[in-house]
Amino acid sequence: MNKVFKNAKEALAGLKDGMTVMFGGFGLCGIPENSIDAIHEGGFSNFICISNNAGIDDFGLGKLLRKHQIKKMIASYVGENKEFERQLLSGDLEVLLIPQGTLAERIRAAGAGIPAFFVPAGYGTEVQVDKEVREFNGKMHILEHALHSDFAFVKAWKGDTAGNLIYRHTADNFNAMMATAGKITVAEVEELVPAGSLDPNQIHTPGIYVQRIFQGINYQKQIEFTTTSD
Amino acid sequence: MNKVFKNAKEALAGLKDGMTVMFGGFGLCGIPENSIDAIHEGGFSNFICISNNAGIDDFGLGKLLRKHQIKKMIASYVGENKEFERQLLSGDLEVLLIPQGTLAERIRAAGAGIPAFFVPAGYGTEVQVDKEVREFNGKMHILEHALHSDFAFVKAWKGDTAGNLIYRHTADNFNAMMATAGKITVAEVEELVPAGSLDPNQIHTPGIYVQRIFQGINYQKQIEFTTTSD
Amino acid sequence: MALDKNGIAKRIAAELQDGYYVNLGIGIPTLVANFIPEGMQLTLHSENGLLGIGPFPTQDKVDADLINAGKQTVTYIEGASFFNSAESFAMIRGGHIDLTVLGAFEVSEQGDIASWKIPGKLIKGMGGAMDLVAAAKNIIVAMQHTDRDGNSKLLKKCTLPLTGVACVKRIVTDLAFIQVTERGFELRERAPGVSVEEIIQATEGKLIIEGDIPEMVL
Amino acid sequence: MALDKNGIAKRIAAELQDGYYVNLGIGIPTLVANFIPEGMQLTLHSENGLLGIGPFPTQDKVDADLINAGKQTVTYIEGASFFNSAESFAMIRGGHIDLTVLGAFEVSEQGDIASWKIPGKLIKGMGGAMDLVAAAKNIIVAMQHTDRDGNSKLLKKCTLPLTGVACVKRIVTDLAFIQVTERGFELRERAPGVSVEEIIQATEGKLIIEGDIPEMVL
Repeated sequence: MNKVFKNAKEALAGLKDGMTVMFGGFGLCGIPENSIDAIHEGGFSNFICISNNAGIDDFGLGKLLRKHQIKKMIASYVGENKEFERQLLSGDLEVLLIPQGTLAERIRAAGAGIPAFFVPAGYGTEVQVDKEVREFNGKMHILEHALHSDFAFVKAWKGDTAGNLIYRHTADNFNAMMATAGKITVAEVEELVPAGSLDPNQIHTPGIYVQRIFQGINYQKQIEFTTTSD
Repeated sequence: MNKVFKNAKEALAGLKDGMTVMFGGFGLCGIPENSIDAIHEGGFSNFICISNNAGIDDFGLGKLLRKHQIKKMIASYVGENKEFERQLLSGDLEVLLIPQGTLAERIRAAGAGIPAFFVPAGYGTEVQVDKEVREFNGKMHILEHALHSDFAFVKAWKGDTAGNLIYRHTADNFNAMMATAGKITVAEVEELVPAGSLDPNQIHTPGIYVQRIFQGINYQKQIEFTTTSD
Repeated sequence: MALDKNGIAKRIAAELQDGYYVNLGIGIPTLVANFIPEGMQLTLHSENGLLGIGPFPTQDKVDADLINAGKQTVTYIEGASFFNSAESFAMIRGGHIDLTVLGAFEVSEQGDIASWKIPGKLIKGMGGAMDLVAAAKNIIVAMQHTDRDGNSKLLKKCTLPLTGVACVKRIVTDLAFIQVTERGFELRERAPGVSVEEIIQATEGKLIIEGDIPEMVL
Repeated sequence: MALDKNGIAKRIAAELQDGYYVNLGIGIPTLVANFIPEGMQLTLHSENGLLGIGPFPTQDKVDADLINAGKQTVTYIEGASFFNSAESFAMIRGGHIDLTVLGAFEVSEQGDIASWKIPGKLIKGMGGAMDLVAAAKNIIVAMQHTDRDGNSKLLKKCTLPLTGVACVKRIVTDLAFIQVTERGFELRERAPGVSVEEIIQATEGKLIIEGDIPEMVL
């Protein structure tokens, strides 16, 4: 059973227009650059896209937005992308905004076989609309449901041929949960090593969650706001 | 703000009879030996005790059982302990048995601020009695609630003065979740190092969850079933 | 002749597929690991937090921090990973485990299973069994066809407290390979030398016998 | 004289306690980090997965894999840890963060907060703000007392879409330090040189003034 694919393009096998797809990353940090590029070049369309952010105008998911490959965006914050705002105001793009912690937990829940759970976030706001409400310990909560995907695209620092992944610094973010929530999870890594090379105590995403893995290339790792102390 | 305590006895400050207390470990693997010993010597009683197992007759939680320090045991499997069975049959001990995965998730939920969630485990069994039932995706689920504790006692391999913990091999088990679910979490470690000594990418339990930490001593690490290939 | 424990394990091993993630329960299920077909890549899951169980250790490699769900000392293979119990059961509950093999006291023709409690006698707890049967995609029960007194363990309805309902897909006993269908126990294979008649005698629940029932190939 | 942004941040810093885990929002809240009292040990949480934010990096230490929730490059301190977003919000939702400081468009006398959306104008999303306000034990809002047109931002009822209800405990503005109580906005301190009368004028919601209102000590 070989999980190792040659590149992003091959790892997309079976991806179809209109699917629900997840992309790891927070801002531009830890995004699956190679997979996004391959999808961009592949000319797919009508995705329901789940990602915390929507990239910037010309990088990350912004590339798919510009090519109108995304029909609906499920995210928590899309403020860094003007093209997004244009398409939304023009009605070309649907959007569902979800509180970031609820988004993270709904994705984890999908991977963990928990169909629904209660959280306090969003109670009394428009997030609560049409949702079940219940009081626990004197505090109001709303019922939230698991968020699954057909494909989950994640990016890790190191990975092995068994699909185990290790993230670096804040580039983990949504990747670890999304890896568990895709029917097919495609992981791209900066360094692909043979099974047995990584310390089994230090795996962030166990290989069971990863169906496909490939050695990524040409990472740009753009920075949105370079802030320095000097 | 110093989290470092001299030993188990000092780290018990504030522990009172009748409290709900959690103990990490699976079987005898990864149990907080020093804390258990200090509680044993401290002469506390009437605990509601949450732990996956109940130790063996003369080690682990078995020591607290023999001294009748536990009023009620919440666990998933208690088969390795005959004293347990005796007290249970004689009515000296209350027991609540919970499916292991549900137990783990209920503890995680407590730490994560999720008061309740749906799982399939236990549907149609005595575990379901008096619980809310709901169908999701054609499958029946039951509503389970978060499990909190007054004190959580956990054991790690390495820890630092900021409370960060790293577990080793299968000695993690329930420790990581319980660390998040105690009003006061007491961590004992085989090796206590200064903050900054551990790789921040490799922390299993971030220090925010740990209120007290101490350098453990004299670990016995008993093995229940030594099985070898030679 | 009825199969011994190793025979049952061997038959179950024939259900394995390359790349499977498998959880093997205590007892006969554990033996399945001894019959993994040559060249097949299989990853064994231990619910206490290990993916990639290896063989038992040599004496000098025994490690108290490295046990399986049966609390036995084990080793780990290349590509293994360790994790906490919440993560371990997320794998189970989330349907990431391809196959679960476990023992049982009783299985009903609806696929209900009783495996954890004998009222008044046995109060060890369900451990991870309820999570496994409620969530695994694919459950095989490994057990004797009858108990020590000769009573069938394949019943119309379970008499003991349940572990899970309508979840068992296949049963391998010392006498037969059975598929649990909506219509009842479908007899698929006989143990070598065991007659259909013997299986009928040993089965209380509704047994479906269609066409010739082949002998197992072990 | 009304406080500037640094003045507001400085007053909020006086609320910090040794050992606190703190989440600082974007804008004025971020400035609070510059006024942490000498010798106080504080751990700053960034919801994208970092506990223990350090200062901005020197140019040669800029790392694309190391950003804060505002997508700015940062560093980490000794004793820091990295984790995924589910874990990060488990810390928030589970009440492990001692203090959250964030900005707002409006706060109501019930402690409701509106901070994320201006219909027809601003559709960036709520990010982690709803999780933070719903779950933090202790929320301080840092904002101007009035908007650019002089309209009060401390209202009887919020007019903009809410971020959370009945959650704000304290407000520090350019004019005042206010405790949100069941009875309304309780004026606790005046900014240096600001009169009670000025604060009354700038507050639309119910303002409670009891006894002498001291000037802030900065």
